[in-house]
This record gives sequence, structure tokens and C-alpha cells, in this order.
Amino acid sequence: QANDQFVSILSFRVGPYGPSGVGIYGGFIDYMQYVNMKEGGIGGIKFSWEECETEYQAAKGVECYERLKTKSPTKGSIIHPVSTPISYALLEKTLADKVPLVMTGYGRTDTVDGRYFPWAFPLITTYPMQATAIIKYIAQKEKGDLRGKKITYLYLDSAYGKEPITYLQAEAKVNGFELNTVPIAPPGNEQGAQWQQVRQNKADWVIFWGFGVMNQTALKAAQKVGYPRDKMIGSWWAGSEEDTVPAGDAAKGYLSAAMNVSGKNVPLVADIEKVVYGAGKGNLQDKSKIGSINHNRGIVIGILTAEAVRVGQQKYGKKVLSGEELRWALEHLNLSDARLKELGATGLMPAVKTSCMDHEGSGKIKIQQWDGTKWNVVSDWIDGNRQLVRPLLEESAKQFGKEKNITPRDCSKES
Amino acid sequence: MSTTANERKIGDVILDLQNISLSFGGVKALTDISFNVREHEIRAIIGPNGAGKSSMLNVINGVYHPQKGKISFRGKERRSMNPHDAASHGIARTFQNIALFKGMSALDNIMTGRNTMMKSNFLSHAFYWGPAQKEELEHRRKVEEVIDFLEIQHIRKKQVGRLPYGLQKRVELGRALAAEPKLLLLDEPMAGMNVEEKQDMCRFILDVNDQFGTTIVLIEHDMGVVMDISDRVVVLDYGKKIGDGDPQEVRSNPEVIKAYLGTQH
Amino acid sequence: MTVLSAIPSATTTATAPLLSINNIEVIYDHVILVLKGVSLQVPQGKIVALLGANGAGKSTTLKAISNLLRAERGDVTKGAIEFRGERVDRLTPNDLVKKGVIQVMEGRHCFAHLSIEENLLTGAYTRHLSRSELKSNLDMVYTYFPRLKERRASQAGYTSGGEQQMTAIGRALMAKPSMILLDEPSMGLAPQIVEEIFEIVKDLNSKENVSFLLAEQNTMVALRYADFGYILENGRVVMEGDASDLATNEDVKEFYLGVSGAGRKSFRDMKFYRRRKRWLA
Amino acid sequence: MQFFFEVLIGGLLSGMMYSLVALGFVLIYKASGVFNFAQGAMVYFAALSFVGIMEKGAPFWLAIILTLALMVLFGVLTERIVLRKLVNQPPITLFMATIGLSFFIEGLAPFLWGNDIRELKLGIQDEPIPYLIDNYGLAISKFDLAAALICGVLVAVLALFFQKTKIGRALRAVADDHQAALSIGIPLQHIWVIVWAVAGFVALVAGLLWGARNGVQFALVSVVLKALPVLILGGFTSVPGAIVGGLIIGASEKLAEVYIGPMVGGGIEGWFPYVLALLFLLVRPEGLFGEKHIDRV
Amino acid sequence: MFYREAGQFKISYQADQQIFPIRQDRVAMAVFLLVAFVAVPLLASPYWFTAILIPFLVFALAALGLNILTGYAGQLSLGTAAFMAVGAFSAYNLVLRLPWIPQIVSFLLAGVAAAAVGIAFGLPSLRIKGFYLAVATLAAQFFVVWALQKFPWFTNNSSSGVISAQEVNFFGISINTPMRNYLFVLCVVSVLALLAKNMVRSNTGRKWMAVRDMDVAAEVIGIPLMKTKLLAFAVSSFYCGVAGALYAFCYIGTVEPEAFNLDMSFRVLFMIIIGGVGSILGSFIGAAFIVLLPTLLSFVIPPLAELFHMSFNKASLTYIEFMIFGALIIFFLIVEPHGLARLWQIAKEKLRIWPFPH
Ligand SMILES: Nc1ncnc2c1ncn2[C@@H]1O[C@H](COP(=O)(O)OP(=O)(O)OP(=O)(O)O)[C@@H](O)[C@H]1O
Ligand SMILES: Nc1ncnc2c1ncn2[C@@H]1O[C@H](COP(=O)(O)OP(=O)(O)OP(=O)(O)O)[C@@H](O)[C@H]1O
Ligand SMILES: [Mg+2]
Ligand SMILES: [Mg+2]
Repeated sequence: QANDQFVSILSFRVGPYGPSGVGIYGGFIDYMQYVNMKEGGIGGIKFSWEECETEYQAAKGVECYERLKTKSPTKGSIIHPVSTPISYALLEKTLADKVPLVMTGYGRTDTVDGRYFPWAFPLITTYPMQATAIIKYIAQKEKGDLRGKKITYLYLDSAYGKEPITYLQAEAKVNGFELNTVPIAPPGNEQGAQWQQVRQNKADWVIFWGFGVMNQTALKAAQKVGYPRDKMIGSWWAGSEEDTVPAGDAAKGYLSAAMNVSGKNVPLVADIEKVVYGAGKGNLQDKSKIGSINHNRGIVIGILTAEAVRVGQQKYGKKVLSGEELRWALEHLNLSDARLKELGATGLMPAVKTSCMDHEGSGKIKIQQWDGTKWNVVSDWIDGNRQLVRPLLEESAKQFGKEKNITPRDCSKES
Repeated sequence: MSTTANERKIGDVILDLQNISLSFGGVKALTDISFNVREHEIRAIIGPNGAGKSSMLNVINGVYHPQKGKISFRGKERRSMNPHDAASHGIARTFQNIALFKGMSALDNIMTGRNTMMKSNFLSHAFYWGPAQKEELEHRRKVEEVIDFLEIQHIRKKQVGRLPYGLQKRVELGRALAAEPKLLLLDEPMAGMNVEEKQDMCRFILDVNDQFGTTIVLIEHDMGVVMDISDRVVVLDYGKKIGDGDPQEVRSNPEVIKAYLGTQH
Repeated sequence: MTVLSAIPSATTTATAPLLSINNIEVIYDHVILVLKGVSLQVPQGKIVALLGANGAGKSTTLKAISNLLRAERGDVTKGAIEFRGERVDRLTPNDLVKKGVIQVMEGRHCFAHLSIEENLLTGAYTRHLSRSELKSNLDMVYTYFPRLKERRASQAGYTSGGEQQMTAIGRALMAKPSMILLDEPSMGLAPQIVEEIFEIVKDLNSKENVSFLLAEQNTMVALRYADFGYILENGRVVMEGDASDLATNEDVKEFYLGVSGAGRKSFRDMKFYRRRKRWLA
Repeated sequence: MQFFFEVLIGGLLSGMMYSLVALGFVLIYKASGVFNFAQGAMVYFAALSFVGIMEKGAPFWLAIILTLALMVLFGVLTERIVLRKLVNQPPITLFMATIGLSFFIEGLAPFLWGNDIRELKLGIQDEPIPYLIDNYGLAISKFDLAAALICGVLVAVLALFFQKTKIGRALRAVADDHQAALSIGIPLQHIWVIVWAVAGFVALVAGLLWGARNGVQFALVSVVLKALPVLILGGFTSVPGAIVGGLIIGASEKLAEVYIGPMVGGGIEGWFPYVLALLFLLVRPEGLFGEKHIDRV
Repeated sequence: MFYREAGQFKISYQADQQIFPIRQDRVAMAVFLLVAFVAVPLLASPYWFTAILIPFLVFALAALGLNILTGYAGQLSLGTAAFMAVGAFSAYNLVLRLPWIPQIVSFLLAGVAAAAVGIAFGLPSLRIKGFYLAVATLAAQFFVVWALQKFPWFTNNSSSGVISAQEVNFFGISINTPMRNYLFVLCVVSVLALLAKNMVRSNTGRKWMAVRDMDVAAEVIGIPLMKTKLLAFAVSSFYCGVAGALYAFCYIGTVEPEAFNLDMSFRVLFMIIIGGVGSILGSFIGAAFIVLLPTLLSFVIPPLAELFHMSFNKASLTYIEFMIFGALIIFFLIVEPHGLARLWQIAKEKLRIWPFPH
């Protein structure tokens, strides 16, 4: 153990969100397993890990974090809560413990500003970038002209759902489309009224920020009022097989954003199936989930983690890396397309290049469409509207700094 | 004749009920009933089951509000009482089907009897400050007197819900006495007691009556008791008053015999 | 303990007792010992009175027989209870009712939200009766308690104490039991009704040959109607014998009938608190 | 205006779906005076078992039968292991016991059948009825109508059962006073088994319909939140109350969401039903049809 | 034999009115406090502080609050989490906007704010009883959380609607280590627990219990129902409010309104029922049971499974933990329907008469 790179895994495999958790953590663990088996770890340092069930709840997350923290001198190396509440709860604790906190497509978004949040990394992309990217996609479909169009933003009435509104409204101003926002009370297992509203104000497009049971319900409800699914674009938390399969035919044609694509045609995924599952060391019980959106997302998380270790080792030598060292590495990631090709992950995820100023590193998404059996990519990588998003985020980061009287780092001095 | 002995201390009217009528939906519980209670006297209400006796008490201390009639207690005339006033003006009572606070100890139950006299507020209780504590202890002392008086020391700390029926009745009486009432309403205080216990109970009632000069209104089905200890008796039947007067008159009133007493024994 | 006459079981050696309890011990909540070895018999077709002060354990004894004890977290830890010669201590209350043993609980226990009539009807639950039979049974009860007939439609919760007591008794009669455990039937009833109740008891006893075990505080009346009597003092039987003998026993007269040598004393003239001298048992 | 009706009808229909869940509560409350916290878990368990059995290759009807058997078994065990031991205990205690029960089921169900979200096809298609959409522009789905119908029938049957049979009367007696019920020989054991079995059946129906609507998954547990206000408004003890309550809640919550929602930023469906129910209670403390609470001295 | 009050005669009512009339209890309590305040800080690890002890204490306080309302005053409430939320967010805003107030004071004020809300939602209790009353508090539950989300002022316009609590500062000492957090929470909880005990053993408490056991009778002996019930709501919500503040400031650190959802309300309710309705001690035992048992199970079950060579995957193990948890709840209820605290009492009874069976 002592000479392993130990990773704490705060996983949620039970409860309402469990089904997606199974895939995500399956992928994450599969990839670490893969690295260990394929090349005997990184620089001779193997990954080791332990799981702790959080049920997606902040309190349990804290308990797990504290529990696993003591298991290794690295205090768990890099934490991926994959749960907004938990990531918030851990924001300060990880800071205090000097453990990097990585949030791929969830959690606190203004952490992209590394000056105020040295230890937090919302890698790949964030909700505002996603939302604006979706607008871009719609614009493409509408021949670049959104003027007079009606877009309804249908969202889970919670922190997660509310965040994009500001940015969408800004977009609406710029592009001159009409934005209706319709909240859905959690848990969202009842959406009759909302969809009747959608139908009522004849929306050209629906941007759908759902989570959990809300997703199947929405698809069914859309069908109930006969709203065309191919005019409905979900967020990446509403865009996995777990969301569409249970909805049956109702999901046909439904669009969603994706920070990673599905399928086994990505060489890496195929190889993982061959190597890891071939050796019976796979983490998924239901092999049909291999290459699913969530599984692949887990693999992406794995790639990010492993890559951080590699970068770190290049600087600090082949040893078990401490939190500080990993933090530095995460700030100097460079998963260029070339690098992704080496990893066999071409097209699986966008290229990621982080820096002190930019803890996000990409901000790109693809749009995919459900054909009743699988997700098909229907767009190239679309970049979010950085000019619009970035200032707002920095503003909010600044405010946080004031509340906590943090003096921002001067990134020009960072090496 | 012991009643004459009592005549002396009996004062003037303290409670006066005029033409009380009470009905529940169809049921006429009380129809046009008038009678009064004099200071210091022991006033019995008797009558067959369902005659309206308990309802009468409920009217006196404001649990029920009669549709018609007036109640004047210690000079003040009202359309109807309300329980809180009744209590604060010194009317205490016991209930037919025991209404103790089952979850609490006998001691606490009796202590609640004095709540109207306790002034300190919850904050001082929280800190258990001098005054609050002193108050607690004072009242505890008074309550202990009641406990000794009723001879229930041994069950002081017992949860009343588990006490045998008879003792519960006694605790309930204690709760009423603790309030140091002017007027004490007793609804079948001796139900479910054997003779010996009834004798004790009578003793308590009589002592309360002449030691503290408490006026007592008593509902009881045991004629022996009623005839022996009460000064005047009202007889109700089907919500109507069919007799009123001292035990002898009532006992010899044919209507009463027909409606209630049945064969003498 | 003082035995005044041959104990009932002896007198009825011919017919084995209908119900017999052999020194049972009852504990509540695993700690509170209430019955310390009580034994008694109810011969077939007899009326047995169970006398004793508050807290003596009368109700507990009855509940032990009808197995309602467990519902109060009480338990029979020693001894045996036999009905018609077979152990019944492990049966469910409803089995016992089916066997013909029913208890009228102390303190009425009517179903507050059911009307008086519905209360009575539930009494017949264990019997499978046709409408007409039910009707006739109801009428039987109503003839016993005319007052109930008047109030038949009103919710039991809103009826007077006595009315509820009658309902409770009537409800039990509806089950047509062969043995009734009556706990303080006279409580809260007007004198005539008390007489009536006991007349009914006598009636059922002689006509339908129903046996009774009644816990009663109104000793005077109880002993007048009972064949045998047991006297309970905090959890022990301290005296037993033919009712007539008990009625004439000096102690009983003094403590339970309130009559001492000089005939009945007025309640007013008890100048001192009388302390019962305890039977040692 | 036409939109108003659409919302109204939509609301009434979802209201029926709520009633369906509420019904399960009413049954058990009537029979033992206890609020069955496990009802939601039972709905989840029933639906999940059903699809689980289907996946094992059983045909639809067989699956129904087997699941039903399972629910009955569950009822029996509950009575044996839990209720029997808690006769005559304060309601709050029984309530807690049902909580323990729901924890158990929430573990058991996925332990047996896995935690994946399943699709459940009842073969009633869930699209706007063309006729209505064409002629009146009303988007109303066949599925909802069917669900409402089923629910209506169920309620009618149960209501009769409670009013007419002697078991019905016995149940009300039990709810009033366990000990007295025992004393006159009402067999609590059997009665509770029956009731829990029936409640299990209702849970199954609810589970199937809700499952077909939202997919069979853990979140089914939370349909309870929709049922609670219905229950309270209709009265814990009234079967018809469940329906009426459901209709009122369903319709008003939808209308409120559409017409009041926008003014206060929407998402009021979460609390509105409760506030509404509360207002009703202030007028009728036992809900519309609930039995009056008797406290008399 | 050893646990006897034999020979301990009370010569004054004062002595008899103490919290722990029996000497052995007093000693035990003293030892217990000593351990809590001295031994634990010396021995426990950060994990114990952050993951076990602090949550236990925070929830114990909340349970205490609910127990005052439900256990003593007999008003069933499912809005606990809402009142905690009010406490948490009031504390946050007080500290944020009125920094000059000593933080401990802001916490108490937060409690007061919660009390105010409590009273508002307590008003229906004058008409509504039992499970029906639960709806009033449920309305509070959903409405408060919704309002906190809807009006950005509460969260100081944070785009995500999540607040991150300021560092606690106790008269100059900054509470920034787990151990300090623990001690701080422990102090608050012990003091409030003592106050609660005093209230319930004095006239206030008796009034509450009277209303609980039979409100008609209570009214007849002159207890003002309205005042008594509302007071119960106020005090209870105050405790919950403070608990909420501690939850945000000393436990999780950053909270969103959603964190105070219905589940939490129920959890607290479980605590008091399992621990003992109407018992201060029960609140603590219950909190321990509900907070610690799942954690404990998650420690012991996997190794056990190993032991018996049962290869369950992670999820299944968690499910097994669920089942065992549920089963245990039922088990303890059957053993003692009135909660673990009652069980403890009976144990003492037995101890008293030991070695005799009864
Ligand atoms: N709250 C109520 N609602 C409806 N009817 C009531 C109510 N209270 C009393 N009654 C009816 O009024 C009549 C008188 O009741 P009450 O309790 O006064 O009789 P009582 O004289 O006390 O009889 P008992 O000697 O049996 O106690 C009864 O018929 C009873 O049914
Ligand atoms: N549920 C219980 N838990 C604990 N103790 C109990 C319980 N029920 C009764 N007891 C105790 O058992 C003893 C006998 O009670 P029981 O009711 O049998 O007396 P009783 O002879 O019926 O008195 P009464 O004539 O007043 O009804 C009493 O001391 C009482 O405190
Ligand atoms: Mg009466
Ligand atoms: Mg008794």
C-alpha cells in the first residue's frame, strides 16, 4: 500500500442516483485497473483505491472523505465526488487538507478561476459553458439566426438547475430569442403542468436541465403532450442510457449534451474490455454497460487522474505523489488531441489544457441523439461562449474571495 | 342529625344556575334546569345514567356551553363559563372516566393542579434561578401536604397510568385539591371502590369541606354515601330536574324513587 | 390463610372445575411483580366473586385468564390456567372467545367512533349469525338495557359513562359466552341498573348455565349473588369460601361491607381513618 | 380557456394517480390507526419485483400473480414478525416500526432485483388521443384515462368492503382500541394480514402505473410525497376521501403551478398541496371525510 | 446490589428535586462529562471528531428540540429540518451582515429567528391534532426550503444557491480545528441540554406534558393551551435552529437549502422515537443510534461478509446494511416500544433489585 498511489473513491451506487453511479465509478475503477494491468501502474507506481458509499449525500460524503483520508499519506490523492452537494461540502476540507478536488461537469463553477480556488478543478467543462454551447448548437440548426425564436428552459428547481439561467438570459439578449424559464419542483416525478405550458407557448426548442427520475418523467410527459423530442436538448446529466432506456419509445430522437461520447468504438474502451474484463477484473457486473455514457465518463475521470499523476511524476520524479504535487500537475495538464490519440481516447473527450487561470481546460461539448437503442453524436465539439461566461464567473469568484478574505494568487508568478 | 350540625357553617349562594338548557344535535342533555349551591355546603347531584349529571358539571366549569340559561358564580353572572376562567376563579374538578395525565408521575400530576398559582416563566425555569426554584419548592411543600392528606406517599413517583383504578381516583382528587379551590366538583369519586375505601374517601371530602371550607358538588351513585354526607341533593332524570332538597325529602319523593332509587336498600 | 369452609374445588369434586388457576405469578414489564401465586377455581355453572382493595390484582387476574395481559406487556411467569381441563395460557384472546370465555374490561373500553349498535354488533364477530339471529340477539340486549336502544345511533364516544358501561356488557353478551369475566360491572351505574345487571347475571347463570368470575367492589351486592368468593390482598388470595360464609365473616363485614357489630355505620360518622389490619399471607 | 381545461383535466387525472398511492395509507390507517411509512417502499418493491419477474421470462399475467403472492407473503410476515408483537402500543411506536420496515424493503428490493432503472410496458400507449387533439386540441393521453378508471374501480370496491362487511366494522373497532377488540375476540392477526395484503395489492397497482409512467426505480418511493396532502385533505380514515382529495389536490396544484407559479418564480408544486391541505384542515380538522377526533370528559 | 438508593434519604425537597436524585447517577454523569470534555479530545482522531462526534452532537441537539415539541408537548412535527435551515441561514446572514455581533450571539439569534418561524407554523396546532398536524409542519418543511432557494438574498446571491459558512470565532478563539469544533459544539449542546432538562422538570415541562396527555383536562385545570403549545413550538424550533447553525458552521461547512430536506426531518423524528419520546436522554441515545449505527454497519458488514466468503459487490453490501438497520429498529421497538431510554430505565430497575429477579 505504502508505495501505491492511493485514491479515495466516494461512490454512490445505491439510492435514486445509484444507477448512473454504478457506470461512472465502474469506468473510473476499470481505468485504474487497466493502467495497473497494462503498464504496471505509472512509473512503476500502481494505483490502489478504496470505495465508500455516499448515497450522493453531503453528510455521508464528508464521513467517507474523512474515513478514507486516513488510509494513506496522500490523504486520497485526488477526490472526485461526482456529486454537487458533496463537492461543496468538501471544498473547504480539501483545501485545509491540501487535497485536490476535481469536479468534472458539476459542482461549484466559479472554481474555474484558479486564483481564488487553487485546490478545486472543474475539469473539462461547466454548466454555463454547456448552456451557452447548447445555444450555439441551436443557432446552427436555425441557420445562425435565433431572432424571434422561442426557447423554453425547463429545469430542476435547485442550485443545479438555476445556475445556467443568468447565462441563458444574457444569450437571449445577445441573440434576440425569447427565453421562458419553467422550474420543476424536485424530485420532478410530476411534470404535467410544465409540459402543458411548453406546449402552450409553442416553444421551438426546449433546453432541459434534469436529473434522476425527472428525466424519464420528462420524456414521457413530452410524449403525452406530443412535443417533438428532437427539439429537446438535455444537459449531460440527462443524457445517458439510464435516462433514455427506461423511457422507451418516448426517448426516440431526444438530444442531449455530452462531455464524452458513448460506445466501444473508442480504441481505449475496447482495450479495457479486452484487458480488464478479459481477465475478469472488470468492475461492472452488467457488461452491457461497457461503453455506456456513464462508463465512458468514468474512464474519462480515470484518464484525468492518471494523466495528473504522469505530469506530476515528470516534475517530481517517479514516486507516490502528495496532494500538493498532484495539485500542481492538475494545473499543468495538457491532454492534447495527440496525447489523447496516444491513450487511444481520440474523440472520447475534448482536449484539455489547464493553467493557473483556467482550471476548466476545455469548455467543449458534443450534442448526441438517442435513436431508441444508442446515442449517436450529431455534432462536432462545440465550445461554450467563453467571452460571456468567464467574466461572470470571475466576478463570483472575486465575491467569494471577499467573503473569505482570500488574497488571489498572482498567476503570472506561478510556474 | 348531623346535617343540622352543618347548617351553621353554610353560607349564602355561591353558584347559581338558571334555566340551563343544553343539547347535542338531537340529544337533549339538559332542559331548563335551575338550582343553586351555597357556600360551604356539600351538594349532591344524582340521577339515572345519561340523566345529564356530568354534563351539568361540564356546564359549570365551562367545558360545555349551554344554549340557554345563565350561570352566576360568586356574584358574577355569565351566559357560560370557559374552563380557563373557571379554574382561575377557583373551580376545580375530578372526572368520571379519570382524566389524569397518564405519562406523568402522581407527584407531577398533583403539581399541575397548582399551575395557576405559579408565576415564574419558562426562562427562569430553564436556568432554574433562585425565585423559580424557590417557587417550585414552596409548591412542592403544599403538594406534599395534599399527598399526606390523601395518604398516597408510597406512589408519589409512580407513573399514574399504571396505578390501579382506585388510586388513580385518589390522585385525581389530589390534583383538584392542590388548586385550593373555592368550589370542588366531583364526578363519581367513589366509583370502583370498596366500602372501606369509600369511607376513607368520604372522610377526605368531609375534611376538605370543613377544614378548608370548600364548597363541594358531588355526583355519586352510592345512595348510602349521598344520603350520609350531602346537605342538599338535586335529582336529574332525562335532563330534567325532578327533585331538589335535603336527603330526607329527596329520598321520600315518589318521582325520584320511581325514576332512580327503585326499591329502597 | 383463613379457610372458612371447604374450598369450592372440594365441594365440586364430582365435576372438575370449569376454570382453574394454579398459583400463577404475573409480572409487568419484566420487573413489576403483581400476582404472587394466585390460585382459584370457577366450577361449572357457578358465580364466583373476586374481592379485594384497589391494586390487589383483581383486574390483573382476569386479564391473565383472558390473555389480554400480553397487550399490556404483562406476563404469566409461573403457574397454569386451565379451562375445561386444558391449558389456555398460550392461546390468543380470540381463541378463548371462540372457546366461550369473554372478558368485560374495567373502564368500559367502548369503540368511541362506532355507534352503540355497531359496538354491540362487533360483539358477535366470532359467531356466524344470520341477519335475523343478529337482530334477535340485539333485541335481547336492548330488553336488558332499554337506555341503549334510545341511544343506539349515537357514537359511543359521546354517550354517558353508564351508557358506555352498559354497552360494554351488552357487547360481551352478544358473543353468547359460556363463561364471563366481569371486571367491576357495577362501576358508574345507577343503583337500579346495578341490581338489574346482577339479575341478568343470575338469569344467564340459571337459564343459560353461564359461569361468572366477577371482580367487584360493591361487595354487598356481589356476595348476595355469588356462590363463592375469593379475597385478594396485594397479589395473594388471603381468604376464600362460600359467599354466605364470607358475608357473615367479621373481618369481611367490617372492611368490605362496612357493617361492624353495631350494624351499618353512617359514612359521616367515621371520625377516624380506619386502617385495615392486614391478613398475613 | 381551452388551455385552462387542459390543465384542469390533466390535474384531475394525475390526482387520481395520487389517490391510488393514498389509498394504501388509508387501508392500513383504518385497520390499525397507524400511519404506514413503508407504503412508498412497498410501491417500489411491488413494481420492481414485477419487472424483475418479467425479466426472468414470466408472461405478464403470471408476473402479476407471482408479485401479488409476494406481497401477500410480505403482509403475512409483517404481521407475524412486527405487528403481532406491538399490539396495543402507542401509534407513534407502530409508526416507527413501519419506518424500520421501509428501510428493510429499500434494502431488500434492489438486493433481489438490482438497482437499474427499468422500463415497464403495460401496452397502454401514452400519447395524446388523436380524436381529442384534432377536434378539441386537448392533449389527453389514453394511459391517464385508463389509470384513472382503474383507480376509480379500486376505490369503489374498497369503499363497499369497508362499509358493508363485518370485517370493515371490525377494522374500525381495532383502530379505536386494540385491547378491547381483542377482548371481544376480533382476530387482530388475521385482520392485519388481510389488510396488509390488500395494501400490498394496492401498492402493486400503484407501482405498475407509476412505474410505467416514470420508469421503475428507487425514486418511486417518493411518490408518497404526492399522496400525503391527498391523504390529509381527504381524511386518513376515508376511502372515498382519498379520491376526492386526490382530485382536489391534483387539479389545484396544476392550476396553481401554471397561474400562480410564474408570479412567485414557479416550482411551487412542492409545497402548494400542503398549504392547501392545511387551509382545508383549519376549517375541518379531520380532513373532508375523516372521522372526528373524540375527546370527552 | 451496587445500584441502590438504599440509605440515601432525602431530608429536603430541594435534594429530592435534583436532576439526579440517586448518588450513583450523579457520579456516573460526572465521569461521563469528564470523559467527553477531557478524555475524548485527548484521544479521538480527526475522523472521530468530524465524522462521528460532531454530527452526533448536532443531531442530538436537533432531536432534543423535536423531543420538546413532540415528546413533551405531544405535537407531532415533520418540519424539523426546515427550522434547522432557518437557523443555519439566519446565522449565516447575521454573521455576514452584522459582523460586529459576537458569533455565539448570532447563533442564539438564529435560534430566535427559527423560534419565530416555529410559532408561525405552530398556530394551526390549536385546531389540528396528531398526524394531521404533521401536515402543517410539512408545509413549513417544503415552503421554507423553497423560499430559501427562491430569494437569493438568503444565500447572498450566490449563483449556485449554496452558502459556505464563515469560520466560527468564539470570543477571539477561532474554531478552526476538528477538536475545537467538537469542544465548541459540545459546550453548546451540554448547556442547552441542561436548560432543557430544567424546563421539563419544572412547571413549564409539566404544562407541556399535561397538554400532551390530555388537553381537555389540562384546560380544565387552568393551563392555557394556546400559550403552552406555542411556547413548545418556540422553544423546540429554537433548539432546532441552533442545531441547524451548528450543522452549517461546525459540521458540513457549506450548505444549500436542499440539504435540509424532508429526509432530515424524518431522521430526527426517528431519533426521538427510537431513543425515547419524552426523554432528554432518549434524544441522545436516539441520535447515536440513527447517526452512528449505519456508519458502524458499513465498518463491520464488509469484513463479516469476507469472513463468511460471501462475495457481494459494494452495492449489495450497502443494501444488506439497509436491511440490518431496518431490522434492528424493529427489534428494539419490540423489545421496548417506548424507546431505548425506557430500556435503560428498566435495566436500572433490574439492577436495583439485583440479584433477585423481582
Ligand atoms: N359531547 C356530547 N355529545 C353528544 N352527546 C352527549 C355529549 N355529552 C353528553 N351527551 C349525552 O347527554 C346525555 C347525558 O350525558 P351525561 O354524561 O351528563 O350523563 P350522566 O348523568 O353523567 O350519566 P352517567 O351517570 O352514566 O355518567 C347522555 O345521553 C349523553 O349521550
Ligand atoms: N400495565 C401495568 N404496568 C405496570 N403495573 C401495573 C399495570 N397494570 C396494573 N399494574 C399494577 O398491578 C397492581 C394490580 O393492579 P390491578 O388493576 O389488577 O388492581 P385491581 O385489583 O384491579 O384494582 P382496582 O380495583 O382499583 O381495579 C397495581 O399495583 C398496579 O399498579
Ligand atoms: Mg356521568
Ligand atoms: Mg381493576
